[in-house]
Amino acid sequence: MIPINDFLVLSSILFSLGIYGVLARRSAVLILMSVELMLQAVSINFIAFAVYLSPQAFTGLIFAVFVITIAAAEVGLALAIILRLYRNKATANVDEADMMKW
Amino acid sequence: MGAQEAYLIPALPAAAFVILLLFGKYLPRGGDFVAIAAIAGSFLLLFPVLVDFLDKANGTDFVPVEKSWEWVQFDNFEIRLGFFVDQITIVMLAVVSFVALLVQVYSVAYMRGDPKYGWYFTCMSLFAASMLTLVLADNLLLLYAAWEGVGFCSFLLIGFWWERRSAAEAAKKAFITTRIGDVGFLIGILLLWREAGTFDITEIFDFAARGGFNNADIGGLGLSGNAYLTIAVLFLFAGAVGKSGQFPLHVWLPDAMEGPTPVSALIHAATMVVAGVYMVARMFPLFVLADDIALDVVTALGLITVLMSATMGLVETDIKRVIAYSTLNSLGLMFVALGSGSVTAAMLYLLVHGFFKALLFLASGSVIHATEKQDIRELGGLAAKMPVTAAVFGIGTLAMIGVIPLSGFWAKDEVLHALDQHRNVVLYILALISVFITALYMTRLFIRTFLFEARDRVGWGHAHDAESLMTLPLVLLAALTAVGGLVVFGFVGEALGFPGGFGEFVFFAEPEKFDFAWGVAIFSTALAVGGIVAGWYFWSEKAEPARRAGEALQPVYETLYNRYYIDDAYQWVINRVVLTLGALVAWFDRNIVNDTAVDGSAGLGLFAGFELKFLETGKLPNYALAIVAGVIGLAVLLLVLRL
Amino acid sequence: MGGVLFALVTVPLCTAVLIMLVPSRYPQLVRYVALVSAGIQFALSLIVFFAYEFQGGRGLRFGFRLDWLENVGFLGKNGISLHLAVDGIAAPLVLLTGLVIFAAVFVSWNISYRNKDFFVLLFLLVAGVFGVFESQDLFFLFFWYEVAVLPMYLLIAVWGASSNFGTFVRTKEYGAMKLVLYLVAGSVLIFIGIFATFVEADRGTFDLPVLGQVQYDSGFQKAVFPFYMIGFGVLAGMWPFHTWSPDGHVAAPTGVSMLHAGVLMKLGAFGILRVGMTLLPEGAEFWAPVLMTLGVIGALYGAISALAQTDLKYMVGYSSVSHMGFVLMGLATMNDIGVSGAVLQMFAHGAMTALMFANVGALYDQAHTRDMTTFGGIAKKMPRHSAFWAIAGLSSLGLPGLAGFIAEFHIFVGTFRAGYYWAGAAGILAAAITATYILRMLARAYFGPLNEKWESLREMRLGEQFAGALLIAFLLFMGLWPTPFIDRISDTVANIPGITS
Amino acid sequence: MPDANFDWKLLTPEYILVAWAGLLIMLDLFWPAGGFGRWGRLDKELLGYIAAAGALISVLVSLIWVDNDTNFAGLIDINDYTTLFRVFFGLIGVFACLASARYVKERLLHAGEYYAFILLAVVGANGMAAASELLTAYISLELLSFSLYVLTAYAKFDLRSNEGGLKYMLLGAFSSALLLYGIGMIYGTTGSTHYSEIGKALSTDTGGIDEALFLGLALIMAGLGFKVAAVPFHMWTPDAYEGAPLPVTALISAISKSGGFALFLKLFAEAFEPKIDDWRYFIAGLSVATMVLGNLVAIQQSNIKRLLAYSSIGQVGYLLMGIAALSPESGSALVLHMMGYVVTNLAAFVCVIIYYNWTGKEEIKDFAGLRDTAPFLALSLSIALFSLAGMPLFAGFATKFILFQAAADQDLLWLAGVAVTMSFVSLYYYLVIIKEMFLGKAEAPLSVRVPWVEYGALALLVAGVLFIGLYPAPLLDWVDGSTADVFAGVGRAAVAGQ
Repeated sequence: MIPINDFLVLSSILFSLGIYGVLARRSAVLILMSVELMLQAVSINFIAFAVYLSPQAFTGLIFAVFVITIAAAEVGLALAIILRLYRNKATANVDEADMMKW
Repeated sequence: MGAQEAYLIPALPAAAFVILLLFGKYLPRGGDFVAIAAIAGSFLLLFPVLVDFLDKANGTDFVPVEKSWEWVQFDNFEIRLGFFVDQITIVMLAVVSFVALLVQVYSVAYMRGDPKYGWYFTCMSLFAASMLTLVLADNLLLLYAAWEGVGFCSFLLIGFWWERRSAAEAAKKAFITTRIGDVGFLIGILLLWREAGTFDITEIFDFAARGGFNNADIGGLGLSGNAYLTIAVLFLFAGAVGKSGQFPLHVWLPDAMEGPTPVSALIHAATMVVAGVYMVARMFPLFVLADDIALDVVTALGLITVLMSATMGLVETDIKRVIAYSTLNSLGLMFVALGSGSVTAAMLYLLVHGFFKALLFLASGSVIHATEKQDIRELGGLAAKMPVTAAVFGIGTLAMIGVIPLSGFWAKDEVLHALDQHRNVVLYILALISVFITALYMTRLFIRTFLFEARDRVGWGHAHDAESLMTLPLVLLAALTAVGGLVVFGFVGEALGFPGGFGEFVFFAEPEKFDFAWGVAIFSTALAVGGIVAGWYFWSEKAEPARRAGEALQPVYETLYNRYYIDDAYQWVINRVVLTLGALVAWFDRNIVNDTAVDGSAGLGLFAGFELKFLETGKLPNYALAIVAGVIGLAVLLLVLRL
Repeated sequence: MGGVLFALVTVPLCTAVLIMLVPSRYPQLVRYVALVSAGIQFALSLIVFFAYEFQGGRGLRFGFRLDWLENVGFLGKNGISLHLAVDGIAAPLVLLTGLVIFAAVFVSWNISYRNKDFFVLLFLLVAGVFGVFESQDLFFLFFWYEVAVLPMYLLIAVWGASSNFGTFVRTKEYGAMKLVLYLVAGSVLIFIGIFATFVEADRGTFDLPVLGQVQYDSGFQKAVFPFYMIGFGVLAGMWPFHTWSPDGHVAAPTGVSMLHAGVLMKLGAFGILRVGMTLLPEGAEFWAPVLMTLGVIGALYGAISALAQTDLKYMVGYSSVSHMGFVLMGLATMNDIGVSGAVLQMFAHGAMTALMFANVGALYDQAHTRDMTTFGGIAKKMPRHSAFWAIAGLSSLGLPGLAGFIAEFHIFVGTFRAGYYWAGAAGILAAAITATYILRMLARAYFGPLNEKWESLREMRLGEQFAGALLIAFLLFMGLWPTPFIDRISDTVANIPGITS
Repeated sequence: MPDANFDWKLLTPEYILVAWAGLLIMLDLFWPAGGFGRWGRLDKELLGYIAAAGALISVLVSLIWVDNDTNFAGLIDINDYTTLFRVFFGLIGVFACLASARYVKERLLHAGEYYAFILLAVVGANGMAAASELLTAYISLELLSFSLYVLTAYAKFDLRSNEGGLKYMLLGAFSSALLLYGIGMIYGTTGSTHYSEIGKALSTDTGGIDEALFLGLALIMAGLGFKVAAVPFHMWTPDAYEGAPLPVTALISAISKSGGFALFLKLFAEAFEPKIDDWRYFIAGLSVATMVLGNLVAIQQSNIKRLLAYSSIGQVGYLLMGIAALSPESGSALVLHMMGYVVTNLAAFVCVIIYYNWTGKEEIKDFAGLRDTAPFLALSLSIALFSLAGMPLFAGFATKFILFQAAADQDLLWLAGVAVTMSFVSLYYYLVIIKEMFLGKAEAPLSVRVPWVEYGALALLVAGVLFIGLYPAPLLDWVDGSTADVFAGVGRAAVAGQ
């Protein structure tokens, strides 16, 4: 059986990549995708924990399902907002969305 | 009715003051009669008190009368206020009430027509009440209160014509200068209280006699022996220096002549200014118990004042100011007497001084009233126009000079005698020199005012003796000036119902029989006569010799004319040091404490806010970075601190 | 009788609400409501003062308690209650408050710009002041303290005056903001002190009598007392935390200056005594030399600064700093005479400084300047006004027969008894400097020949005269017959822990 | 694990809210523009009042009708704590709807959805307070957040609204990912997502799993810190506040914070309390950073929304003290202060909304002369600002005092000291606004219709401010009784240790 640590390492690498993406990307869409990556890392975690730690209970699995669902909703919502910005400002670059500051 | 009711003496003028203050406007003549009736009542009340006091005495063994009421009560702190009657008190009461009565009568005419006539009598009543309280006070607190009270009245009356800039300034100067002395006075009182635990004068004496002040210390200074007591009485004496115009706080008295002349006669000659002498005499047991330095200081300052004021009197031209210098001169002598250990001499001088100095002032007041001039360079020849005034003024002058048998002679003789006996010869000689100078300038004053031809014909032309209301007090005072000194003789005293001469009535420790010191008398009389003759030489006719002397001794003349530059020095200190210090502190307060420290720290907050707000860059990745940094920070710290 | 105290707090509050309901087109009605209310407050405060019963020793009179919060959270029985009562220290100060607000309403009669708002805020302020003096609950003491600070900003900024002094400018906004922020900054320290005290006492209540019975650890007392000392000291104008006071007074309108210097500054000294010294006697003893030093510096510094001022309000403002320095000195003596003197000085200074500000205001209303050098001889035109000035000034320089002397004398006696000779001597010197600046001002502005520029000056209004006469009556009352005051004060002071007799 | 109770009735308030939200969307969608004969047109303003009525009904239902001291399926606690917050959030919804009515009518499209989202946000917040399990809590949190994201970006054609929505949304997603990862860690180390189970697990020795546990804790703190806007997770706040339509700003400031704290308090009291000594100083540190930064930066703001955003960050700093000092006393103090703050803040926002409705201005200098043009508004806003600054007679003083004292009681005197100092700093910028209103000169007199509904709502809020300030006893008693529920398990660590 694959040791649980492998899953955890995978997930943390994914999570870190996601964080890097959020910090490094300037396109709102890419940032959103990076967040999705982080959410997937979370899902892996939950599933791994569920399987390895408490196989009888389904909590972790259910959690993963909800994470996926919410992630989907999030994408929908975020894209809608990004579109509004794009419509009004003709850009999805978050650096240019700095009208409000200080 | 006896000595137990002595509190009524100040109560009457106090009541008059309240009545005049509240209803003076509605009374006819501004209510002057109320004031005069009150002070007359006080004067009359003195007699039953005196009789009672003498009755209770057994020979020269007098029993002070004391009565007090509780005023402030703490757990172990109590202040009782009351009165205390002994021989010194009675002498003072006599001087104060009598002179006050005469001056007020005189004022009725002198002040007539003044727009603030009623206010004048109101102030006079308040003054009489305060002064009589001061005299009767059995306790230092009440004494201090009354002391400030008379100072305040002096302020009001010097500044009576406050529309004149000079009067307003003089009033201010008088109050502040005496107030500086009072700082010391109050400190002295508190020092005494600190150890004795009471303000009651007799109890403090008892305490001191028991040695209670021995080895007392002030906050770790390491005082021992009588040092504490000495410091305390020197502080007390500071009050006397201020009030009685001794060097170096004498500067206010000449300026105080801005007030109406009767005020000068009463307050700045006969009564208030001698309060310092009275206080020292009253507290004399402490001065004696203290180290010798205390009385040395009293003598020294007294003598300096005597010489200074006498020399300044030589060149002064304002008639009232000359008399003011003579007052300083006399006060100095009184302190010399006290410093030499003779309460008798001091009180005798105080008594007769009250008469002859009031006389001189009131007479000069008549001159001013008649001529509306008070510069002796513009006077002269008034003897022809104002014979009565000239006569009484002459008597006063001679008394001041100390010509036998006028009262001044006996008093001055006692002082010199005491000095001769208790002090070294240098001081004695200095005092004798002062006698000569006194004769010199008093002669000058009289000659330039009353004799030879008038330099200002206009004022001279309409001058005449004043009406009887003003002349009568003059004559009464002149009579007393002439014969008052005879109380030194035992038979005179006995005739008046006293156990003996003045020395057997007013004394410290032991009654003193009058002892005529021929040596002293001859010296002083010779010097006095010499002074008169010299004065006649210098200032008769056109006063050419005086002018020449003045030119020959130009620097000396200048120094004297500018009052030894002391006023200038004080003014310099006030302008350059005190006000600069004030401006400096105000500047410091505004610029350092406020603008820098207070506004600065506020500005720091604003600046921090200004800098911090740029953290909010408006760029989303930065925001995310902050979140990540926060997470990492939290996680690392949590782990590090835990592990 | 506890209702009296409750009424003293609620009457001004209700008046504020009532005045708010009066339509602003009836300004005269607003004034009469204010006057009647102030009169009621004055009458009630007289009752509090004169109906005070002596029962020997500690004891609170007119006790009144409304439960506010109890048995909830960290609060136990009587956790926080509106516990009102006065002792011999508070009674004279309550009287002072009633007196000054009554006078202030007369003086503020002619305010026409938003006079409704003015009186609303003024009465809010007064409610706070009464509350502090009466509170026997630490929470509410502080509550009312802040209520008193609350309206100050608007009172000064809206109705005040900006001044240009040539070399520098002080706007009313600046004065108001500094005053409010400074006082609240002081209350930060008080806050911390209260928190610490409550935790240390661990009685689950803010009731002062209960907290007073707790024996606090000595190290704790030494650590916490400075918070109270400086926190309340700010409001008391303690050097070097005093600069809000002169600038605030210069900016404030007359009635507010009267209340502020007359009463509000007393809250600070009262707080040090009521909270700091009563709860933490050992801490107070430990810090007394510092308090004494600050008091002495304040007394001298204020007096010397006042000497250099030409603006009348600045002069009075700095004289307040100086006189509050005396109060702090009295407190620092830690003995019954000195502390009584401090309380007496609070009353005396309150009445006389209110009188001084009323005078400055009356003059300013006509002359539109407060620069004393531009006046001269105006006593001729305004004799009563001048007399009022003189009496206030004489009281402040400690002339016997007026209130200031009684108070200062007790303070000086206290300092000598406590062994602070230098402080006593410096205080007496400060009183002499007071004489200098007061007389200098009088000689310059009021005496001497009349400056023709001021031919048109008239005597001050009758209302102002009445207010002044009322204040003078109390100055004389205390100056000539201080027994009622001293009896009440000493009755209480002797029983404050840590106060030696 | 508690016995599961599948009594569906227990969630009635939420059903009502959801149903009402649907009803509003339907009404807006299907009500003909011309109206049904005599039924007339459906005024958009009316929709707001209907929504408010819905929220009010849910309040009444939760107050009167719902059982106490039970749970739903082991996921949602139904107890006093839940009821308290249901009422509280419901009332926030009521006032948010009332305050929105005219604003939405005049400035926004799609009123039906707008109100529906408000009601859904209330549902989310209710869930956050009620959840006894991390998944439920997370879903509720996202429900609340999504509603607010949408509302923030609701002004479709306003660039600032778009931008604010974008930042809020993306950062929100990012932070919820962090939160989730943290939840995962906790789940992995304790084996459960139920608060009580986690608490039990943490009461025993956790030597071997500390690293993962604390990583999870740090991530959860970050995620919740984001919701309540704690520094340094606060960066979205000023931009979202400024960008969002005004009533939405009011709603965010009220419900996002109080929902966040309801969850924060319950989670930390029930689950993480055994490890309090490990995390309390971090919360205290966050608290200090939050109040210092929020209050200092607020000084430099010129836009009133932005100023209120920073002031709300400052308030979060105070509230975090309640967590740092975690104890039954500090819990109730926290909730009390939060309620006082929310009521006050809503009052302030309603004032700003009314003024904005009249003039379309929201800079501080635009409030010049408000005393003359609209005295009631000036008075109310002054009261609200003084209350925020913690001046007495008003809510802020009493609640702050109790909160700070509660913190001091738990050895956090220094923290209370910092808080009082910052509270003093805050007075400055509130006074600046008051100065504008009372000293500034209005350019022109306002001639506007008096908005009676808004004024009524404002009067109620101001009355609330005064009531809490003058007599908080009833509210505190209630709050204290309610928060006791979440502290039922406190002391477990001590017990287990013996």
